[in-house]
Amino acid sequence: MSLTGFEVEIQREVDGGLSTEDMTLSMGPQHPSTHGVLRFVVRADGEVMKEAIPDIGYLHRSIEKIAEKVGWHGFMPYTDRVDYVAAMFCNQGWAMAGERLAGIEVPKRSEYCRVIAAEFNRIQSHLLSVGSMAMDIGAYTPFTHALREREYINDLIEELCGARLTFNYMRIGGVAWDIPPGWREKALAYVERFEPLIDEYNALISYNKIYTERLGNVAVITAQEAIEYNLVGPNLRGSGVRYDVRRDEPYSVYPELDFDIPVGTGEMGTVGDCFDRYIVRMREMKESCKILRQCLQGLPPGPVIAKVARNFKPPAGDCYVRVESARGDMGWYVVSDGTAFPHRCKIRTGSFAAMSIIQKVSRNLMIADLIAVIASFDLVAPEIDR
Amino acid sequence: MQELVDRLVADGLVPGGIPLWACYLAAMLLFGGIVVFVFILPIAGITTWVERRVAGRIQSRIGPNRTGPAGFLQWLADGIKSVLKEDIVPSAADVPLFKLAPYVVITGFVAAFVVVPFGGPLIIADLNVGILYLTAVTALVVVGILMAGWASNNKWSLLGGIRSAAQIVSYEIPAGLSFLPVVMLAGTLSMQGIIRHQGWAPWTWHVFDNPFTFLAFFIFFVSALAEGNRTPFDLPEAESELVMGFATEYSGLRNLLFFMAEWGNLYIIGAVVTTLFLGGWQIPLALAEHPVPRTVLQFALFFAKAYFWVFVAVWLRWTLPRIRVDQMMVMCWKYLVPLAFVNLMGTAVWMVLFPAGLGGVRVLLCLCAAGLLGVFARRVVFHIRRARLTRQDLSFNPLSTARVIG
Amino acid sequence: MAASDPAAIHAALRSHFGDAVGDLAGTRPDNTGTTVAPSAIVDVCRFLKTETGLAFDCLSNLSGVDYPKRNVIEVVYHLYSYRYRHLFVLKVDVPRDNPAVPSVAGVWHAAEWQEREVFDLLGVTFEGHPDLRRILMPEDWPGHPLRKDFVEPEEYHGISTSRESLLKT
Amino acid sequence: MGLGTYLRNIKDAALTIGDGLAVTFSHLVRKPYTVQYPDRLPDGVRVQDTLPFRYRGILEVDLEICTACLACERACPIDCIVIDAEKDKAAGGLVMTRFDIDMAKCMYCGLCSEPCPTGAIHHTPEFEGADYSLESLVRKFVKTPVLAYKPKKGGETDPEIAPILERGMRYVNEFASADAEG
Repeated sequence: MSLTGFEVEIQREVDGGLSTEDMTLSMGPQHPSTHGVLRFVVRADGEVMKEAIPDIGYLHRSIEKIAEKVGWHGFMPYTDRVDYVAAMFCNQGWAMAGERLAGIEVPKRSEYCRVIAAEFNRIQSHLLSVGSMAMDIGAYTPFTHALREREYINDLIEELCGARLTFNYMRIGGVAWDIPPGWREKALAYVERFEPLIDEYNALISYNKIYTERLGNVAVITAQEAIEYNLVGPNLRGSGVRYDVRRDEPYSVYPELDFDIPVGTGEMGTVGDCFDRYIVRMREMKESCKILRQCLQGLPPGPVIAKVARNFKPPAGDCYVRVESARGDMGWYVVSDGTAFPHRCKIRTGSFAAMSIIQKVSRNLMIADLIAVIASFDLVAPEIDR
Repeated sequence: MQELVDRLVADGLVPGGIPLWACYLAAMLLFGGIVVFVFILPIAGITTWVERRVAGRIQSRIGPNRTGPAGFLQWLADGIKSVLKEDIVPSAADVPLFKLAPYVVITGFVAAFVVVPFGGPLIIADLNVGILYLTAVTALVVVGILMAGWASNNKWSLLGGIRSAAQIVSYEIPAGLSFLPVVMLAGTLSMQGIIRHQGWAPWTWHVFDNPFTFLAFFIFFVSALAEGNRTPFDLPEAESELVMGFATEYSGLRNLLFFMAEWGNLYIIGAVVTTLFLGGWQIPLALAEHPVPRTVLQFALFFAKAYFWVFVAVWLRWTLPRIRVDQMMVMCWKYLVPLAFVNLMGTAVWMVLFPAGLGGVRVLLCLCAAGLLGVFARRVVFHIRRARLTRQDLSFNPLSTARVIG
Repeated sequence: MAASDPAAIHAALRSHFGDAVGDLAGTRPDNTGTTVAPSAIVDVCRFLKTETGLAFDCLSNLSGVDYPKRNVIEVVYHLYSYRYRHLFVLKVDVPRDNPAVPSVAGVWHAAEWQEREVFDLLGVTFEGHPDLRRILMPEDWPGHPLRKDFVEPEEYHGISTSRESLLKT
Repeated sequence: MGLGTYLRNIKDAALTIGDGLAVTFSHLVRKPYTVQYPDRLPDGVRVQDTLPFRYRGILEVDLEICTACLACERACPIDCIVIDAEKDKAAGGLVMTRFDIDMAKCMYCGLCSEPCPTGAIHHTPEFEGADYSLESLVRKFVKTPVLAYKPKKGGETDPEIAPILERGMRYVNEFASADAEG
């Protein structure tokens, strides 16, 4: 029986005269809990899945081809659309690629503005991820609380750069707007207000027995497998690998800031299960608060953008920039041929790798677990298909 | 109800010649009709409104407030909308079964109201097998859901139907086992009898009679939730996994019937729990001599107690995540059933050792329950203080609307 | 030998594979690497992964770049080692008309999907790949979009792919 | 599964669910956060007025101070701005006959308002752009052909254009510039 491009052979077993048959379900692309347009062809025996074959490409806009058509500055708003849940990191990736190719030195204050905007965006992205994960497991209240806190950050960033989701805040050579007067105090007040709410969220759902029972020991990925499949970010740190681009391949002003890297310790099951990936995100939000406090207090004076020609033509060459996005180490391989249009721009994202491991991880899980696994990888459809 | 009819016949108010059984039948139908159309349908509707308002406040939003005062007529609007919506029957569905399923579920739900004791004389039929009849009738809901799951010819609905069959049937066992201690104490299966065995004061209630019935109360409430498909057991229509489970293909009036049964079931859970464990409609005799105000007071008290447990079920739904299918079975067979047996044996031994029960233990259990509530209240205050909320962030008015903008 | 600077890595490669490995090129640590002959790429990758001193256990990025002027498609491998925290770039040039490269899916699982993407968008076939199918575009999509000479079809299954701009008056 | 883990599971379940219930109950007594846009706002308050100055809403062009330098048309990555301007000796300068922005395609990225020398093209806090037909989403700013503005060396003197230019420059100065101090 073929399901649009999937010749899935049906296994029939005849045990004790009773012939049973696999059930083939198409979950997605329009399904309440596949985040965005993802599709899985699930071969299941009743509730227990034999295999879930991912089928991607429903949100493929070929952003990499668009990069070759619009110029260096023109591509910046498109980078917001690569991962619209954490757009600041994509802006930062493209800006750093342009700066590294042309050898532009970015002023100190703009680096601080970038880190502040990026860390706020990381909290936003993690809030959406933990909120929708709780909703996939069945609890609706944590989602609205997470979204309510996210709304405050939306307002802050709206005041900073005028947009709530697709920011287009950074430019090659710095940032487009300086911090408005009075914004710093508002941001600090928000961080003070937000930190205790993480503990309240934990009390509400993270250590709830049903929640830990649903997530503990589900889809365990060892450190070796995670590296083998090139998992990155919270998915990698959930498996116990203490690696973070901000600290191991330092960029921007992260070396001057002190923050530590939360790692999965298998407290509710084994290292590398769904709960570890989830709890690493919760703790990363606390770290982001710590970083934000240091950056907001230590904001240096000075210009926020370097002198960059409007018709920007970097010398020919290629560069590989790595940014620690909310979904892990995002690789920007950009090739320039000296003209005003980039020759090639390849974006390697965390969700793409996480999606490729689902087929292996989903063997004899239950359907309800597949939903938990998808949520624990924090997949975002545009990042997979680009 | 029977004495009522007998007294009427005796007074000669009934035109002659009508045989006695016809009078009973007419009275039964009349009273049943009143209960269904005046009480059950509005209660099922109002519970949806209460649930959406409580869910709103729990999720720091408002809930429906546009239709009627504070959105009170929202349930009426939803009902009319569902009736007017097109009622689609999928072409490949097993049509007779598909059309029959919601009516099986509704009969199972409405039939349960026969034994619900609203007040002293206010009960449709005080069957002497009361609670047993109720357990049998609620099992009818499973048949309806399984029919719906199978007939929709949709793999997700099939999964939903099979899950609900496993869930409701297996949770009948702990529910049955945990109301047996109460039946042993009261000595009768009849609902009115069970209530009459308890007094109005908390320490005379069955829940505080001995530690085993105290535990039996919690087990009964949890398994009643499972039978009503309420979170954390809403697996049959798990939105995030099975889209809408068994009710995916239903629309229009049939869909309304399914969900009216679910919300109405909430009230039945509250009513049964109040009858069995919390003293039903018992009020101190001194309060009202004349039967009419006494019955009204009894009705009001019973309604308040039952509706508190509806609120608790709603509150649980908006706090807890969903259990997985195999965990649900493990919880039933490895945790609830053994504990229910322990309670059964415990109560039996307790009744042998202390035929009249121990007053001291009853008061002790009351105090321990009060202590639990105290610890809970302290924990709530801790959460409020930790979130650094100030006076004007709080508002105890359940219908309070929005903060000012900006 | 924990060689963390690219020159040592390159020397080790040159000593093992001779002229199958080109010379070291690159201006910054993030783009220093060598070109490798298509036939030797799998052995080079397996050597880089298993060699104790190098331990490139992660294929960070695999991308294809179309150079019409040089009439070549360049498949670029960014390899990274979590133990020694160093990066190395391998570049394989294949002719544009029928590009074919042995697949490294056997060495790293991460390569499986990334090679499928390069096959889908640039048309480079990877020999020995376990399941080489188009991953992003529909199965019957004409042509490979990321090629410089790709002409977008007018319509696909009856759906037109362009919309007449509103600004024309 | 020993008796120890059996009892511990029950204890964990009871405690953690109880704590979760305490959190939700504490929310029952908190004020909701909903802003009842659009019809139940405090009187006299328009949501648009509460938006920050840099909010990127629907584009607006002040033709009085537009110099027809076509910088915005070049900067837009989607080419949704079209300007027709011809040299006209009689009128003494550039005359614009057409300045259209296709708001249906615009992605509100703000790249056009950045290079504008006088801040003629800028984003307004207006965001309610719903409309019945796609064509009406094309905003045509030039009704009758108008002479392009020529910035004067010593600063603007004409009392009618000065406030518009001053407002325009406020938008320009909002953007970061390389030489500005902290």
